[in-house]
Amino acid sequence: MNEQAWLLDWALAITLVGLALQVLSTRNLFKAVVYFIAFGLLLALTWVRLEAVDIALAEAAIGAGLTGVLFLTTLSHLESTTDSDYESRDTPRQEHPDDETR
Amino acid sequence: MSQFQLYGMTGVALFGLGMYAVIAHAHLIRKILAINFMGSGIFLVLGAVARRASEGMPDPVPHAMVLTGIVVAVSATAFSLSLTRRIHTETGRSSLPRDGGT
Amino acid sequence: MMKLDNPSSWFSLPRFLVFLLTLLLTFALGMTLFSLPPAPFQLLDTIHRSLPHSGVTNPVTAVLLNFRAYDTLLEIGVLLVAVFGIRAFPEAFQEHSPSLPAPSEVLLALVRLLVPLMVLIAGYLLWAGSHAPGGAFQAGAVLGAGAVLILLAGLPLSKWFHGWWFRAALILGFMLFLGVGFWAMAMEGHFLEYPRDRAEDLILLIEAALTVSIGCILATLFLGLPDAAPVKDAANEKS
Amino acid sequence: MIWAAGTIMVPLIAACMSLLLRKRGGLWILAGATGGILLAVGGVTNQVWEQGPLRYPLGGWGAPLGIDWYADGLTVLLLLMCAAVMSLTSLYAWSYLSHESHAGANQDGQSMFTHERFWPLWFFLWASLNALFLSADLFNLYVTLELFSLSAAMLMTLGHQPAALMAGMRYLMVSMVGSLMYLLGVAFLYAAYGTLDLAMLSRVITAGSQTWMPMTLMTLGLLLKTGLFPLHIWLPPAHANAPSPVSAILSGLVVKASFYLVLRLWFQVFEPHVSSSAGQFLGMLGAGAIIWGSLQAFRQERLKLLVAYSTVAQLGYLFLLFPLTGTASIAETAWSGGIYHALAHAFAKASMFLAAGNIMLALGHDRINELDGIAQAMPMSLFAFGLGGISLMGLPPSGGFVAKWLLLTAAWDGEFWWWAGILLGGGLLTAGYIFIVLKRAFATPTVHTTIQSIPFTLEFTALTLAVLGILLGLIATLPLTLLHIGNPFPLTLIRGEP
Repeated sequence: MNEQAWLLDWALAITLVGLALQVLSTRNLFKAVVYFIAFGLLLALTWVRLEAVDIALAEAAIGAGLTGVLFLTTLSHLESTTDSDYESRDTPRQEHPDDETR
Repeated sequence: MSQFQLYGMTGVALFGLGMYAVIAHAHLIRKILAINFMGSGIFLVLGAVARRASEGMPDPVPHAMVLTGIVVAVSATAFSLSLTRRIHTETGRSSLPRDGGT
Repeated sequence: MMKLDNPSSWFSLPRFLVFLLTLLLTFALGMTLFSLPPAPFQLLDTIHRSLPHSGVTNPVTAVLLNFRAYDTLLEIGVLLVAVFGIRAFPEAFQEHSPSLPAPSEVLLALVRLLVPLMVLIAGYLLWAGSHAPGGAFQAGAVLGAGAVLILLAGLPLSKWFHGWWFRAALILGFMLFLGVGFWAMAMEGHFLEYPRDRAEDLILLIEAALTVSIGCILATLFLGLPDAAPVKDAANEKS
Repeated sequence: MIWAAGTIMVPLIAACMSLLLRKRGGLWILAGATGGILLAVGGVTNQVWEQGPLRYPLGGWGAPLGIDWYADGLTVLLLLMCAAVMSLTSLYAWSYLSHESHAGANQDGQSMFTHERFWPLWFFLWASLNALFLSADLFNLYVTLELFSLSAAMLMTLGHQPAALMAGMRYLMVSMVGSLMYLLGVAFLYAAYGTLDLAMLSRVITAGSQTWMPMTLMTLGLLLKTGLFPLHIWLPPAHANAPSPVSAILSGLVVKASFYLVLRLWFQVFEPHVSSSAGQFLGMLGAGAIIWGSLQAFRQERLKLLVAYSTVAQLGYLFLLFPLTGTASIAETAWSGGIYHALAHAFAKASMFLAAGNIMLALGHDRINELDGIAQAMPMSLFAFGLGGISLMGLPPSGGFVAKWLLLTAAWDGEFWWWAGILLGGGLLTAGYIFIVLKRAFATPTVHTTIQSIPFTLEFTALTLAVLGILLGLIATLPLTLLHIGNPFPLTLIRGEP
């Protein structure tokens, strides 16, 4: 392995873990999903580094693309019905502290 | 550190991160994201294992396992997201109740 | 076990314990990975020996559709189960997103340009899968993305998804795969044991059918989650 | 090979057919599929009975390149159990769905729990259980695990009541995490040994962290899916809130599938490296499950929840097998007892859930305090519940009696008084919570409650399952002989096999 490839591998590995940390710790769910898609694309790049172009294609299309879109549409569905309906719920708001989607 | 060790470690780290997040987070979308990270971590470990064998061609069996795994993951994610939407529509919640929910 | 979701105080004992335990697990896994002994034998050699008999030259395709074809068969089963599960929710197959603005001419033109291109790419990936990276899953994903694009553009195709022949397309690949498996058993004695001189054609046939099915399945997975709560559900929520 | 292929492919074809044809020809598909599966399972049984343990190389490649199916006495016994319970429950489900579709429609005037939605998932679940029992390949087992947990979660949530949706979601999360833990274990094992085939792995496996780490991960993941105490929190709501035919299968069969995988891994692959303290630990958890589950069952106010907590408790008995097989002289008795308990419990618990479902259909609720007089109104269902209870308590001549007798004999001969005490105490506790229900049911009703009549098939299938569970005690030699084929005792024998 030459120097540059070694550096690229390390950069990829650190960015992957960093992005995962971002996704799982950010308060804003929408941002989290966007980071998740970025993570998927970066993972596809990693698969190319690991000489698995088959997987890179699948990861980009299914892992990042389709899964990401699924998350986004679900999120927008939750958002469109959450806030206005809260007052009519029998459960107090404090019960769902993680519900904020903005 | 070889490519196998580097990406293997990255995979293990992603798995551990996802594992923590799936238990610690309440919001269903975050849980599902976390499970996806666990999966991606395992796939990276498998990809690293495929590169471990030799300097030449990577082992195609882990690659096939990853491809299968990605498809299984997207199926599970799609279903759990639609279930999340359904729960939200029926109850207004986007997290599970703390007790057994009986 | 589940009493961990209280972010009002950023520190809580159960959460810390979970953190400690997962950290420990991750550490142990990492140590194990570092100290792995060399494997006693390599499957790679066996694969190299058998590749010429598999009917394809891309080793990943050989594993997916010949050596371990049964895994792939069950995997299509998992996809189908997801489709069944999502169809079980009534808001699936509602007319897609009424809130979406009417498709602009530009978008329609783009779709008209992109979709044939995507079909072309899918065809290429399918054909390439036997000797280069590609195959049914990648091709199916592109096809599915094309279908999703059509729907996003608001072209009135949702009716199309109710027909029995769409359901037939969903299971086409799976049924053909099964059928080939049984036929091969009749010919050669083992389930999914393709006759060697026909393996290449059979794999291409299965992949072609799988591409169509996977495209339809992925489009359904997407359709199952449109941004459109049915009107009657919204009414129920208010009451 | 056609028989083995049939056990998996017939339900898969049936699933596709019921998607394609919807309700049209539904009963024909059901009859054809059930007949086909019974025939195929019979064929495999016959082959194993005559030729001993069998391997079927899929695609003709053979392990390690390809995937193998492996069938021995244990496989066949579980296939038979699955076929019997599933086909009777299918009949029940058909009647239940037909009854439900005009009786139990929701406020939209349209029932969510319909034939069209139910059958494809049901057949997929059946196929995945059979596939799991037959598979001898680590990664293939992962795919079957995912297949059955996804279809099980979907069946749970078909009813669409909020409680069922939440319970299903919790099950889905837990079970996906469990599957992934298993998969990471597979990845480590493949990295260390370069093979995915169980038999081959058992020949090359060596001691060290590369073995015990994946073993711990996989066992933990599978126990999570099985719902062993204290990882059982998801189980009672999931099993109690599912539609009744689904509850029966979840408690009777689905939790046994992941337990079976633990057995296979421990006794066929990891056996020389499993320390006896690990077995003791699993036994302790089992004992905890028996006590905790039974005590919780006492506290329940709903019948289906009581039955579900009873499942938590009964799962504990299965895990007593692990410490008891640690002593060579009693290992085989304990092994037979543990497996027999899985069989007996499948029949007993399925019939009890079906009976509870009948009561719920007839009364519109399943509150135990308001069951007065139900015995006179629906004697068949109540008789089924009672017979199931007898098997759970371990009274003769039921299948549960044989199982508990074998386990008790093993504990007695090995002088493990502690385990023997748990076995006896568990039986008493079981008797306690069953009698609470029976006492209520036989009490003279104080207030007049309306009891709707329910189709005969519903009561009949519940009773048939219960009678089969009793019958299992009378014909015990046959299954036990079958179990003997290819059993792993003495433990070194299995190693020599291809």
